[in-house]
Amino acid sequence: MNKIIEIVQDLDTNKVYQELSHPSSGGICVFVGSVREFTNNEQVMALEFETYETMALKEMDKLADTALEKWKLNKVVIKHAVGKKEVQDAVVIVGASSAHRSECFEACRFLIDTLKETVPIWKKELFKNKSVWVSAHP
Amino acid sequence: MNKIIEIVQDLDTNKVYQELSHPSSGGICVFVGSVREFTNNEQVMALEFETYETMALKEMDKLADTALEKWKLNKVVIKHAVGKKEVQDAVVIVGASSAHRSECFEACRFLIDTLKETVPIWKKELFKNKSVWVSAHP
Amino acid sequence: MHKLGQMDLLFFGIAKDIVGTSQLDMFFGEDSPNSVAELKQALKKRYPEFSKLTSLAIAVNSEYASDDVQLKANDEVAIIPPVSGG
Amino acid sequence: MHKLGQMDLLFFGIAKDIVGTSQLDMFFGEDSPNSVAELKQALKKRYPEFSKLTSLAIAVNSEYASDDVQLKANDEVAIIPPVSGG
Repeated sequence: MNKIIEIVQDLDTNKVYQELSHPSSGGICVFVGSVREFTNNEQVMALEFETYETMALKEMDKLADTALEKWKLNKVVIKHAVGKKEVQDAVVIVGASSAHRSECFEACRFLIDTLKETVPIWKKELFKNKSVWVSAHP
Repeated sequence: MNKIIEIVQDLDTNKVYQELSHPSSGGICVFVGSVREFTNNEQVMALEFETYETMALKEMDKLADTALEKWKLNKVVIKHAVGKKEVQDAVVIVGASSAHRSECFEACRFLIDTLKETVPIWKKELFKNKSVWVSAHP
Repeated sequence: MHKLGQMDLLFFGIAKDIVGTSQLDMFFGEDSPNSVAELKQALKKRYPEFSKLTSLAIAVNSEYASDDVQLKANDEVAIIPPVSGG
Repeated sequence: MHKLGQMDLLFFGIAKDIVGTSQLDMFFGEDSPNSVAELKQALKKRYPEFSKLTSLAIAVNSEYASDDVQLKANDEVAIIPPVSGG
């Protein structure tokens, strides 16, 4: 299988290298998104992720297929966490492996940029005295 | 310490996420270079890496400093393996973490591109009936 | 099966907060929306908060649906406020 | 300390294969090179294989040295053929 698509409670960043490794790949590029402590100088206590899972998995699968069509890739990984995540926790992992490094870098960047635009996952920032659904309002 | 520079016998890809994780980082980008089975349709048995270690560590350190000056990064990792490496083995790991994803992607690409140009490490491709120092001849 | 003028809807993220539940069998009566465009209009009329969002999308059977898509009985219809994964 | 006209050199990668060793106390006699440029010339004269390489660099005390750098006794001088890490 050349793509691994998952929505899980907790992400295991250790597995991703083995999952992307391939005898025809000389390059592996991985992006991990994690919880930052401050947003606009306000301290974030935690993030809460919610998803429309059946649709999100479909959109992630389409995203992997698009990357596999656009670039010559041997493996693609797209994983997202759900539930409450604390500072430094991993919330998303995307990665690709290819014969040469340009392809995996470009594909990896495309995967995270497009995931943020199309996959039905919602993030709520929990501050000390309020909580905000990210991007909901202009 | 915001940079980790190492030349080692065997690379441990599992540690790199923890090493790059930082409370102010929302993005971590990692590139792993690994041994490919075929070069120009010829089967590679193994790669053999040799280094001028004192100088290589100095050059890797300069490279990390240049990236830390060019982009707003919280952590930088540059590691290279030496000795004999087989198909799918990791030979190099570079990575960076930053508040936003653009910086870590650009820095990660810069690290691997520049490492390949400046760091005194030499790679010999071992084929069935011959061996070749990569890039030695035009 | 749905009764006439009635529609089962799924809500996520801030949309869930606006209507106060993640699933709602909404009664529209004679104004029952036939298309995605009509559904958006009906929602904004009933819950003005939807008009304040950065964007509002509708998924039919877990696929993004454009305004002209017609809604059929038994479609799974979901209200998709601005996504913010990653 | 080095004797007059003698120079201790480190060789790596294909440079090591060309001279047959990783370290060599090379005797140049009266032609002893004073600068990086002269050292490159002397090496290419003695080992024509060096002229066939994609590039040839010299490191003095583990730093890349440009052609005009003067060589001093006790400098650590290394012959750097085209690098190919990663």
